[in-house]
Amino acid sequence: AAEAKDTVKIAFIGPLTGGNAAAGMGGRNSSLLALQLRNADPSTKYNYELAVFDDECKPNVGVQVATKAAADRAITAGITHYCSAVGIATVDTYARFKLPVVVWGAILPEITYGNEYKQIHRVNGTMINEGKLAAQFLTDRGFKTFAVIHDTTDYGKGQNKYFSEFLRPAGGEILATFPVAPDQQDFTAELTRIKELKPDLIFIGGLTPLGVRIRSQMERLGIEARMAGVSGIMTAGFLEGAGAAAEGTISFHNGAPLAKYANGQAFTEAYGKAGFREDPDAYGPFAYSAATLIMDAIEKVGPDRAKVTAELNATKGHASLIGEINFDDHRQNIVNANVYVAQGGKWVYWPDSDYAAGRKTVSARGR
Amino acid sequence: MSTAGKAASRHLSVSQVTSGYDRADVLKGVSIEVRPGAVTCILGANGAGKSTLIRTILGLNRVRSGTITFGDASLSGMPTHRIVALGIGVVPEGNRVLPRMTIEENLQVGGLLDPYPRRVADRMEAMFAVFPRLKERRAQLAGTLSGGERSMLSIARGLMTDPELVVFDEPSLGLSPLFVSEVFGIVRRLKETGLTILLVEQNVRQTLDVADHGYVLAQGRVVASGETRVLREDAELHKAYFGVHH
Amino acid sequence: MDFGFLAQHLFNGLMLGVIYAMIAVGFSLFFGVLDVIKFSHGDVVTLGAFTALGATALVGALVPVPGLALILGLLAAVAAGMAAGVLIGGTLVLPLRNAPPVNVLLITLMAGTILREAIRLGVPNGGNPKPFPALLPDQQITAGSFSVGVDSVAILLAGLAAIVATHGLVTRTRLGLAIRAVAQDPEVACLSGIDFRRTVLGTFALGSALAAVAGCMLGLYYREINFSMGLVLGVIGFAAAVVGGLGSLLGPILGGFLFAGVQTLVTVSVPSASAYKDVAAFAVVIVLIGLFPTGLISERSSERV
Amino acid sequence: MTAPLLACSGLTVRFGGLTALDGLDIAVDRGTTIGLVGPNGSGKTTFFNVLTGLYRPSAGKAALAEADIFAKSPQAIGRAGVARTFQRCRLMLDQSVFDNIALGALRHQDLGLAAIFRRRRLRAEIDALVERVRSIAARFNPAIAAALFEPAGRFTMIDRRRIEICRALIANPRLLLLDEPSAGMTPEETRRLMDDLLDFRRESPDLALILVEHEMDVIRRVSDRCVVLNFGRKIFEGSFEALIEDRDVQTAYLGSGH
Amino acid sequence: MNLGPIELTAAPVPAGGFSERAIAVAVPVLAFVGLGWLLAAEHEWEIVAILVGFLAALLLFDRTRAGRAATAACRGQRGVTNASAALAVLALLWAFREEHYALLMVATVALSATACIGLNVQMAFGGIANFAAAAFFTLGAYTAAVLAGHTALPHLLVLAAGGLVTAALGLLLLLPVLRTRGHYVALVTIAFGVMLRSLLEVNDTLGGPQGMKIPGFAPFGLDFGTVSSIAGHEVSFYLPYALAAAVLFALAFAAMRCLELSWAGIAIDAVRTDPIAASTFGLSPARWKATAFLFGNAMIGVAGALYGMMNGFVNPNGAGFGESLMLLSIVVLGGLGNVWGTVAASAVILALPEKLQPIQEYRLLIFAAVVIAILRFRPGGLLPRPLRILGNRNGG
Ligand SMILES: Nc1ncnc2c1ncn2[C@@H]1O[C@H](COP(=O)(O)OP(=O)(O)OP(=O)(O)O)[C@@H](O)[C@H]1O
Ligand SMILES: Nc1ncnc2c1ncn2[C@@H]1O[C@H](COP(=O)(O)OP(=O)(O)OP(=O)(O)O)[C@@H](O)[C@H]1O
Ligand SMILES: CC(C)C[C@H](N)C(=O)O
Ligand SMILES: [Mg+2]
Ligand SMILES: [Mg+2]
Repeated sequence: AAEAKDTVKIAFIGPLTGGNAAAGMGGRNSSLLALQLRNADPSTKYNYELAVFDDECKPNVGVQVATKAAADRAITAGITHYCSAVGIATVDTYARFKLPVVVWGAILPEITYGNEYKQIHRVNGTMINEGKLAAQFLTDRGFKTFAVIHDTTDYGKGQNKYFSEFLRPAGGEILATFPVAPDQQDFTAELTRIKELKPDLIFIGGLTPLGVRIRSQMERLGIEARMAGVSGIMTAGFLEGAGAAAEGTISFHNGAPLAKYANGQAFTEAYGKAGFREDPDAYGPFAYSAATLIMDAIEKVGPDRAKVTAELNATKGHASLIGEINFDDHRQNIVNANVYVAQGGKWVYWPDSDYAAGRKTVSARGR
Repeated sequence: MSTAGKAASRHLSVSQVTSGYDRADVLKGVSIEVRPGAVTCILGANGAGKSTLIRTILGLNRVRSGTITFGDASLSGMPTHRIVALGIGVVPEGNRVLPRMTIEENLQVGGLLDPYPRRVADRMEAMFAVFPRLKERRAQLAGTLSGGERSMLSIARGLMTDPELVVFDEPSLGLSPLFVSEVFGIVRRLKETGLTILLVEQNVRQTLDVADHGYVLAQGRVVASGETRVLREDAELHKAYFGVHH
Repeated sequence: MDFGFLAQHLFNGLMLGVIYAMIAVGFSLFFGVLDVIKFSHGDVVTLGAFTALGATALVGALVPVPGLALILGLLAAVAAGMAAGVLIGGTLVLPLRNAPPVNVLLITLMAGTILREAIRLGVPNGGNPKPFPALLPDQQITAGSFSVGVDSVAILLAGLAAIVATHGLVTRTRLGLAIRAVAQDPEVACLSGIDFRRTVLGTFALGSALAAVAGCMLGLYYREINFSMGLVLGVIGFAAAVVGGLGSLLGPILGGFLFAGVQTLVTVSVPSASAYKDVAAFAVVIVLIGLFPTGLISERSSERV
Repeated sequence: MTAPLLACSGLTVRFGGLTALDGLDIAVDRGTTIGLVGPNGSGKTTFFNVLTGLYRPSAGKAALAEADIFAKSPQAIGRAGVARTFQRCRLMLDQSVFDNIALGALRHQDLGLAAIFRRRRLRAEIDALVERVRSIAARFNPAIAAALFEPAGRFTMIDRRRIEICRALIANPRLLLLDEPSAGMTPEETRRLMDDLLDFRRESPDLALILVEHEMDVIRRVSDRCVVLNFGRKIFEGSFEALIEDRDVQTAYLGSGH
Repeated sequence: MNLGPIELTAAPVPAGGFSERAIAVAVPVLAFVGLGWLLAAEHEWEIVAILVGFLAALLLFDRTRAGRAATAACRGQRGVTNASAALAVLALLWAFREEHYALLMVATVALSATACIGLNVQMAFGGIANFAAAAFFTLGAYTAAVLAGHTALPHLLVLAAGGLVTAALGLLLLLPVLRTRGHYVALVTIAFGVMLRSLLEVNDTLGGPQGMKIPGFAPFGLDFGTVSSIAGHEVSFYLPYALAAAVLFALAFAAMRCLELSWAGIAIDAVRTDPIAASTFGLSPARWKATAFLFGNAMIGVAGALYGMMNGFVNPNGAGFGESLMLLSIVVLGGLGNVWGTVAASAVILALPEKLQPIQEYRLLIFAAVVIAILRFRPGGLLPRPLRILGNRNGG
């Protein structure tokens, strides 16, 4: 019976206030759901409890809460960070306190590849996957000339770096690159310049707010070019914010649509039943899978940080909501990104879209 | 100069008022009567509480106990802007002006209570007639005026509405002898037009000459009062003003 | 670059300038009457935008008459703005009158945080940007490579009108006189029959109403609003107000356009440096203050010994 | 006969169109007291303001002990031994009376940053100054001396002016400028003020004093020589007796009253 | 640790009765017990209880005669008060010796308080509103990153360098700051902060948005990061950091008091309240404003350097306008010019949001509400700046 089981604490850390709260709460709800489902199952050895922390997407706050979580003996493992800036700032802390964590949303490569810490794992992919696919796919569609707008956080800068890196060999040309502040409101100046340059496509390296503003202001200036963006804009927020203008926007995201996952349907239903106020958002499934991955490990080796770390390190072909989890030598899950397109107010998996079927077109030659 | 045709009719009476500043009481149960159409003066050494009394009447300091009435209106607890709207013109202590406004604007502010711009303009001219210096400098920022010029301006501003009662707190501060007598001239003329006047001055002799009635304050209490003829000879007054000896 | 694009940039700059100016004028009014920095000002802009959004949605649902939605939306925004202004002024700013000015800054800063967070948590999915309905006719006027929406032009004119009206109100009427009097010596003001409280709150209402209108304009122009848009606008508005000079209302207006000008110029001239546009704009600010210590339109000195 | 302590010639100050001070020549010897009078707005305070470097003159020269004044900054002039009071009180109202008066004496203290860490020496200096301040204050109003560590804002206008006078005296200046010290005082208070000033005068025989006053009794008792300004121009210089007889002065300044 | 202030009392400490001394000992001890509890608190009700108790104490202290007497006692017995505070802090640290997190918070509070002392010197004394405090704080950290990371400079010198560099960069602002005042100064500093932040982020020479890693603080070759036990007791490696932070605070505190209780202190106040009067009495406004500004900046920089070394990294986010406002909030909430107020406020502003973690997304909302409540009920901030009493109040 449940009361007989002893309780194991798992930490969730993400942005619950400020600009990225939407994604953060999606992640929190998803992890919470994972624990609830697990606790409901009588066959488990332990009763799991989620300790939630807000990193405000600020590195110094992140380090504080990371220390708090890591220093708390009762906590066995962590589902950590959506913001790269925080994710990268906290790796040392986790390593120092030997707390095994699984990153659920931050996609900066250095978080896993930039160090040798055994404690740091990541279920979601990195910018490298997204950038590579983006360059490939877009050039294949016949887009030749690009203008890039990216924010100056490490997220935007990284996305720009990898995209441009892969674009050159793929034969695309970047006419101009506009680094902008993440909280910038007005892009008419940038977009007017772009209008002059007449690129085939505008590539956005930033988050939803940026994407929405740029998309809406492209409309306002009557810019013909198409828009594509990284996973930062692949959110319900973008569709809602950009409204009708969102139609036809392409995005690259290192995860398949829920429907494509074996248990996607079930997740969606369970999430709905749990009655959360916010939707899971693009990275929810990763948070969910991180949680199940950790709990499986604990079930197997018990609530011991060292053992859990070893167990997680060895993860290969582990079945989860987001499909098989395989960690490479840097404990980075090998995922390949997918292409999505905004169609009829939804993000549609490219192969299933009217666009792929040729009913609608997003070729370089206009609408 | 004041266009007030009708003679003043309302009594200002302060009875058993105590008030003061954050810490201790300054006024300890002061009572005075200001008769309509007469000049009442308040004398007393520095720190006696004259300005505090004025401020309390005008609602700038809270009445802690006692009552103040003007005609049949009770002033205690009434906000300052409503009190002056009853028809009280004020020349506050320390020749205060609105420094970042021109002389002209200062006078306009003084006339804000009057809805008719024409009347305000006329009264401004009247003031200029009394203080030609102000007229020369009508566009000068008040903050840059000399001490005496400030006093002139603050007097003029206090007379911009046509009040029934005018309260002066040391109007002659920093004025040259010529203008000191001018100020007392003004007080006389106002009195002739039937206004009520409450006057605080350090310039005892001239004050006693214009005033009908007077009170002497010391340490926040009324220590002497009466017709100025009588008051002239009062010992308390001499203590306060000319030192005990002589 | 051909003339069309030049015109385009000019228009963008103007638009940005008007919005900055409207916010800056608000700041300037608050300085004018109480000499306080009201840091919740930017968030009042946001409040205005979201109120308009809600109101229009509501009206649109009940009686689908486009013009009506716009008007009611505006009115609602103005009402909300004024309410916020009066509330903040009356319950937070006036009670702190005798405290150091920075204390007012802190308390209004927190008030702003509350507004912001309340919007984020109160509005469904408030963390995400929201589309703002196109309530104005949105055909484009196109001349070669230059194209502006009819609505943009309307918004621009509306903004200018609002600014001019405010300026008139403050310089031509007794209210203006009262505001300045209260600012310079509250006691003398009261002794001249001015109602201190009403004047101050009136000014706060006026400034905040302007901000709310600015919020609506932002929504109509960018077709998108989000709960944190006030933050940056607040800082820029403050900067514009101060660098322009707090002596007269012309200062902040000038400052607003200056700021917009610099930002646009940097982006246009060196695209790759557009990330430096804030660096540039604020560097210019520092230099300008160095050259004009009391703002571009500085007050006549009334200092005297 | 040495050169006068203060020698001004052709001193002119303009504010835009207005000439506040118009070719003024004044010489003040050590140990003398000048009574400076004149109608409101005749340039008395302005004269003080140029002497202390707060206003720059449009023309003219002024030398303190043969050293050009206008080459100096206000603070340099202050350190050179010119002290003044202001017509409108300028005190630090929320600081203690002692701090306010001590300000006058700072030019004699070691203000180097290293000095703030030499606590013992500092303590000795402070105790010494406290005593001086107390004795000077006691002379003008014992009540002030008894409340040296109360904020200056607690005192009435008159006491504030007294504090300002103490601040100027403790600087023991060579040239002291007093701007209407008796304004707003009762005759009795005025008399006491004059006594105190005269005492101080006797103790520091070299002090040169310029006194602006509208109170003729004060001028009569305190000043060796009188100067009358009108519209920034010097219209009279001489003894007090001569002054009250002078026609121009009567019409321009005294009026019928005297 | 800060017995310094005993000599600091510019006047011989009046003997004072036993009871007076007892109070002077008790008050700080109680205060720090409260702080300790706040840091250890687990449940919401505890937090609420502490806040309420705290405000109640404030009320008692200035609304009741006994309270005022106690305050006076502490003032009169400055030395005793400081000593007792010092010991209380040491005891607190020892009690938390194994609590990594609590110690991290203590150190953070102490370092912010140190920076805020600097800010106090600038704002309360010099009257210069500095809205770029966090930017300067971060500059200190960046200096540490460069020097400790890429040179062999002894770490104590690195701290000093942090202060020097920060002060030096302050010089850039000096011209505009000295030429103007009030809101115009505020704008200059705001502009500087925003500028610096985006510069650090956009330009990659100092690590760009990701910032730089900083080696741990290792004075005299003792690497704090490796400390795991003291005198046989197991301790968190944050203990030495917390100690260092406390010492730094004590030094800053002593320096500030030295400045305030000296001729220079009067000079700076005079220049702030009335530059004209000050200059006619021989003081150069420029000199003294500059002194206050640089003095403050140096403190901020040193604190920033140590903070950086403790965290092991620094990046542009720390320099943001929001962060600057937070430091400013501490100074204002504590009461301009009152160091103890600053300490209390640092605890509130830094620990409270963290303690509100359980209510997750509602944290900011509640936090803001609490601050507003405090200010509404104490418009001047928690503790007012005490009147400077140079010399001996009751007669020679
Ligand atoms: N702002 C203030 N705060 C505290 N106490 C004050 C304040 N103003 C005046 N007092 C005290 O109130 C008492 C009376 O002051 P008040 O100004 O009424 O005297 P007064 O008769 O007007 O003197 P004066 O002839 O100098 O104008 C004085 O003892 C003074 O110390
Ligand atoms: N900064 C200034 N700007 C413009 N005008 C000024 C300025 N300072 C003084 N004035 C004018 O210069 C004239 C002389 O002023 P000043 O203060 O010297 O007169 P005063 O002799 O001191 O008069 P009072 O006896 O009233 O103090 C006045 O008319 C004044 O208005
Ligand atoms: C930029 C962040 C807010 C989001 C993104 N997932 C990241 O990796 O950082
Ligand atoms: Mg008085
Ligand atoms: Mg004068």
